[in-house]
Amino acid sequence: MASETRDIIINGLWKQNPGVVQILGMCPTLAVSTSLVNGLSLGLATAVVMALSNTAAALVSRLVPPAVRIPIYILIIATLVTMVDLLMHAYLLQLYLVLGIYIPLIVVNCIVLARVEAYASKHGAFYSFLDGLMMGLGLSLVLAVLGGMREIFGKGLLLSGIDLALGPAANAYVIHVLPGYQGLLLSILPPGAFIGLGLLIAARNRIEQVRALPRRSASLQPQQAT
Amino acid sequence: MSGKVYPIPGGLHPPEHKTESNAKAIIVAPLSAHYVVPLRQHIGQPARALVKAGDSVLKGQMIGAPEGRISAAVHAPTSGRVVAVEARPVAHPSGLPDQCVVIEADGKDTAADMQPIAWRDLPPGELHQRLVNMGLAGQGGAVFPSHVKLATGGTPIETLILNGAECEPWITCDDRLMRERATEIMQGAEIMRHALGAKRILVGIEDNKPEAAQAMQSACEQLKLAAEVTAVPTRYPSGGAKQLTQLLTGLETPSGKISTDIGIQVFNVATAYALQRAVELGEPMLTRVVTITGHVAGPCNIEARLGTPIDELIRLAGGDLAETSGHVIGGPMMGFDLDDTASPLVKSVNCIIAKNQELFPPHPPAMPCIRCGQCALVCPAVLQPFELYWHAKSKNFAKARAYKLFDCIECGCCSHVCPSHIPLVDFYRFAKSEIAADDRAKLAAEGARQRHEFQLLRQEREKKEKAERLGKKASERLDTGAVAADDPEAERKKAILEAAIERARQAKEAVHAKNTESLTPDQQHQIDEIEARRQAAPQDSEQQA
Amino acid sequence: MISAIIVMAVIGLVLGSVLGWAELFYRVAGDPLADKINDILPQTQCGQCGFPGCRPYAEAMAKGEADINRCPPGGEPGIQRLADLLGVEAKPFGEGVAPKPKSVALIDENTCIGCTLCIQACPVDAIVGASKQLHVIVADLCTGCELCLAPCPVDCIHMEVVHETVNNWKWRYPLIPIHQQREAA
Amino acid sequence: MNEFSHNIKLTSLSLFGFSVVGAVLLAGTFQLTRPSIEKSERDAKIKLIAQVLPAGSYDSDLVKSAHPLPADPLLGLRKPGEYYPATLAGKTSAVVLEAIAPDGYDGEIKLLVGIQPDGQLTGVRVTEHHETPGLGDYIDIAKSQWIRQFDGKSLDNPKPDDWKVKKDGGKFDYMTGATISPRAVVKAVEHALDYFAQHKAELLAQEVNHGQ
Amino acid sequence: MIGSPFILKEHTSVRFTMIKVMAALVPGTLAYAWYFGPGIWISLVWCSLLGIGFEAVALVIRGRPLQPALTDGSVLLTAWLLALSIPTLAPWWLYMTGMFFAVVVAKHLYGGLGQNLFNPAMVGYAALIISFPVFMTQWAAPTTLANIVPNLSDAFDLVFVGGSITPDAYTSATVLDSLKTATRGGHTVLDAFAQPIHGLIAGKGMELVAIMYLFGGLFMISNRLITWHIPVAFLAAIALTAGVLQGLDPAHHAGPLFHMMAGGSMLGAFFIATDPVTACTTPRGKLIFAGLAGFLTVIIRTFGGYPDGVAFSILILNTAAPFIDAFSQPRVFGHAKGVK
Repeated sequence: MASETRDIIINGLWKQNPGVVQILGMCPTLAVSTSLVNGLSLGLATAVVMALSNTAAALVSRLVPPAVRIPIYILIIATLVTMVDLLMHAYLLQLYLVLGIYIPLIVVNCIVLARVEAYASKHGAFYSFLDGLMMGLGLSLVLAVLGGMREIFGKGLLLSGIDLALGPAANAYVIHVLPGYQGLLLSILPPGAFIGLGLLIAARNRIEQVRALPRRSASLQPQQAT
Repeated sequence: MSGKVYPIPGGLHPPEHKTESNAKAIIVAPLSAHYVVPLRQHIGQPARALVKAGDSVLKGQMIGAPEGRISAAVHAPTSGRVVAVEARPVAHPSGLPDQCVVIEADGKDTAADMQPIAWRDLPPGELHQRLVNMGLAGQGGAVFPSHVKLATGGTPIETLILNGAECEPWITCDDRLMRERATEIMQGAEIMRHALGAKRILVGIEDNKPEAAQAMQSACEQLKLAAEVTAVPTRYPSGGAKQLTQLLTGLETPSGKISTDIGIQVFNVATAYALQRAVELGEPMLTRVVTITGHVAGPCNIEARLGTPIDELIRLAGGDLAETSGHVIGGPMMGFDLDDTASPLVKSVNCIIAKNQELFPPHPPAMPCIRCGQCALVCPAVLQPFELYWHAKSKNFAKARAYKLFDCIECGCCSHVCPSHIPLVDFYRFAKSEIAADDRAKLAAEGARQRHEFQLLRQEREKKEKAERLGKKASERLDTGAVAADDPEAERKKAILEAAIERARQAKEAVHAKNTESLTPDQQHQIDEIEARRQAAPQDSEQQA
Repeated sequence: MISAIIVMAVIGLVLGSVLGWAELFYRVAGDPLADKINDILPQTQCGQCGFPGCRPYAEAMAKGEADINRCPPGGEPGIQRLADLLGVEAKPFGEGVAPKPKSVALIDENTCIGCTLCIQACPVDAIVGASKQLHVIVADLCTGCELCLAPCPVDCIHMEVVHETVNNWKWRYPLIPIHQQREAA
Repeated sequence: MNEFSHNIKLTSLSLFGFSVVGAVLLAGTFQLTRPSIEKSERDAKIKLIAQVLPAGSYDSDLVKSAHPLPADPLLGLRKPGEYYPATLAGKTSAVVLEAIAPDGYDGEIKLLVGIQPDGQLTGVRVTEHHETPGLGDYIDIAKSQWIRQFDGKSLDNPKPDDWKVKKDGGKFDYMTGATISPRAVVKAVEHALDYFAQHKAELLAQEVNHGQ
Repeated sequence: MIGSPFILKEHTSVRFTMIKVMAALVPGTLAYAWYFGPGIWISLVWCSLLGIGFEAVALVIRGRPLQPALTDGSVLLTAWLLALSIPTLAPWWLYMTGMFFAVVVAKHLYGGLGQNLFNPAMVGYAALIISFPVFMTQWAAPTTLANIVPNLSDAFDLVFVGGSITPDAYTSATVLDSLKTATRGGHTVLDAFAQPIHGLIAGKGMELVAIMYLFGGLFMISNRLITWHIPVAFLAAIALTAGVLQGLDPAHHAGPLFHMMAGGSMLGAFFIATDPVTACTTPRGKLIFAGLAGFLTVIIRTFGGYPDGVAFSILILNTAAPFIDAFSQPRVFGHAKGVK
């Protein structure tokens, strides 16, 4: 019981992280992660959709005939995403304008359907909910870190745009990491997203490599590097 | 005298190093004390040994018979006694030993009966049958059995090409042979032309061998042969069969095919010479001319008997000079390192080069490939060598094959010019042999799968048949009202089996204790017993299918 | 609002019936994946994977019921190929399972009693012989599965590692000294 | 055939069911959020327009009092746009015009220009542009304060000859290496002022909605 | 143990190749120093030092031996090309950022020499022009036009300390810049060409530097360092595209000769597009690669957001190079025509 829960959490956040391991849902990951606030907002919106769609799919999986499995899952996801879209439009307009098309695009984010199809259709409602949430949070984590990185290098700021989510008063939270910094514009522009994501993936692989090192050397002779 | 020369792609011109050895006449090697004759001196199946240790043989006697379609015979180079038939070091890139017939010469050099072949009386297409046991194999390097090449197999041969290009640096054996024995070569060519029914003969000789070309030209005139001697540009690898074919005829040999498919047959000049001797004198292939050069005291060409140990040949060339760092078999572009100079001379060896640091500097360390494309410029097969390297290095063999790895002739041009000093050809050889091994494994697996599936099918059928039979028996028994008892037949079989097992166990212990060659009476008794049992027991055919 | 709901409902109804029809109409028989997997397996039929032969193991993998690291004769390259085909990550062999050098079985002529048990055990019909006659293993056909070892009542069969000869010699991967390799082998 | 019809019934009904449920849910959410969406959209537009007006200089509903503005080359408008009169205590305090600078480095630059009845600028903002990031985009208030130098300017201040960037001999600042974008904006603002001067009467005569 | 061939061509090595390419850059660099002041030497030396430093650091981090990689000359060539592609007299950290992107990001993150997908110098250039467009448009003016010609010590001051001279005194826009400014501002090509920065064909001084690059390129072709395919196709495509545009609207588009001589055309044609690691390698592939790059160069110059398009077009085509290569494989010996 507990180990199942732990596995789901570890999978979502690290082992099977959608952003840097499965490399799914690249479109929003690259387009929206211009700042921590943007990245995190879209990530959380996705997480909400994933948690709910996973739960819904798990609940109805027995009612669904196999031939229309995918259409019905898409229908569930689309309904949830449109609801999130309408709610954000109503109550978080500024953020909604910044994230723009990427909110409705959550429908076609493969990670959402992938989890519904691969996990929720075969597991119970609670675990499916947890899986969706954790996968979504894993994506949010990547989006947040990537957004933060790009923001720091690009503008020398952190948490810029937080007023979009929390109102003008929150402007006080904006952190000036490097005062007088020129700003590496490349980082904010699309190439920066690719380079940043590449670095994140590389960093994660490196960590895994280092962690696996003592185990490997014990059982396997290291291959000659060529 | 020169015919038209067509352009070919790629190629290069490394330092020639021909003058070291091409000035002196061919030396005939004296009789050696012993000879080591490998049974595999050609492409295809190795020959099957016809002699065993202790046999005496005569010069020219066949000691290995061709096995299968593509194979060649081997013959005793002199008269003497067979000392052994065993694995000995041979000149092979692997450095692995191979089966050889070792002959101790008796010094008499008594020849076996040798009968010339009346080739003019034989219709074309029949001569090759008379040559099957002559041991002829191409002397250019590929050592393909010549009698197979002389059997046209239905494809009409328009053109016969004699390959005297000798494009590799250092090698001069063909040059000397052409200068000294042009008449015999051209006679051989005429025999070939007759056997193949070819219409014309083209002789391709690189233009750095004018004397040889002159000699060949005079021989043609003397013999009144309609042959065209053409000087081709000195540009490696003009001596490649496909390259020479294109140089002389402008025709490209299709990939995966041989020149025969476009009506052309190519033979090395030395092969024509050996054929002439086989046909006119009845002498099977016993000798060849080999260049001994490089870091030796007296570089020269030696006509030596096959099976002569290489160190003996080196001695004849004055011996290795100080600081010799090894020997190359073949030319510097396509040859290989010789592991053991005790290895014998074989049909494929046209050159032995003694290396030193100055002539053959050590290979510089390889740098990363920068895709400069120098290799592609010199590739005679118009390949993209760096792509092949990339895929071979990463063991992506399917891709390597898709980039036409098997059109590579391993001429070494790419490695020669590579600014990064990458041993490109080594990577291709590696990939090729991995792919070949993989293909073999696939074939074996497919065979195993089919046999297994057939076995399953058979078992299924047998089970069904048995069930039917039992059903029938049971109904019969019911009919007679007999009660089914333990099968006495099965009991009897079991008892016999157990007895046999016990006897075998004892036999095994005995075998393990003593040498199997000399059997003790006890063992003999056991074996007799088994044999007797085998004789006595009725054939139980039901167990086998 | 109502119109939107009606439109959605009609679309659902139409698409649902089309898909329901298509599902039956385009139904595919058999499992092409199992065939592809079976092509990769070395066909030794040795049963070391725990399945009675290569085909059953391939079918189990196709269904996702068996792991890809259970075929020692296929070696690490075999695992890699399976991983590539199935789109999963390659994993090393488990504890105690390791590929052995390629071997063939050899029957000791002095001990064989001609019981035919090995002939029946051989999954690829590589053993010839008749009852009470000496049996011979055709080395070219032998897959080295070792299934004939156990049934032999007199232990007359042993495995012989296939050594490198001029015939089956392969060029080594460059940059690794060839001589060193040879000594190690 | 029976198998077919059964399967078709099953799949179509289930997809039908899910469609209906989904559609109902969405319809509900839509109804629920509609007022909020409309309100926040309007708030946002007001906020945008209000940028060019000093705080407290108006008390009217800017969005509701929008009026059509005909296409006019002086404003750079190729399609009709809108303008927004603002009033303070019933008196017109300013007019906000939509204008376009057609000759930006990379296409049109859309502007809002706020003008007091006396022809003095209350403010200018760029609402949309495609200028090179880091080079021409300092005309955007989000990137720099450059656009604020228009505050308080009018056709006579500076003199018509000085309605140029400093590089061309005028009075307006620019950044080295990027003169096209500010040049375009300066010209567009000047033209907008011209337009206001020519159509002052009609622009100020419009009725204003006081429903704030 | 390495098999045949046992003899290698003499005087061939990666280092020798790189040195010859750098030798081919010498005339262009000398002309540059002559027309634009000695500042180029400062950026050359500074970029080289940075390049070696970054290369060494990257090698250490990657756990690779320093030796063959550090002295193969490739990083110096990258440094040289980058120094020639970006304005001289820019602040020191600008070069540093550029060299960081060139050596660390474009080269070593991809696996070092021979593995990089993108031309390192152009990645450095692109990163700079995207991030710091203001600095990247302040080119040193030709000495004949500048109010002040900074000497070597002034230049050192400007680069490393900041200096007290305002940029306007010694910089000017390039001809491509002034052309773009003019045509975007509604003026004609002739207005742009009336500017003092415009010489006979293209930029004053710069046109002669371009001719020197051309000579260097011809030296490389005659030395078989590069084949003719890429430079010819690149320049021909530039000429053709510019010619078509000029034919359509002569008032707002400069002609073929101008585009061939202006900006980075010549440097790109002979030294950058020809980088064998990142370019196409098959003969047909080279023509397609360079042709498309030349076409894109003029398109970006005319319609894009940045004055010059050489770097971007080559970088874009770098991504397509493996693909172009894959379908432009030459006919292998013995394979029928039209069969892949």
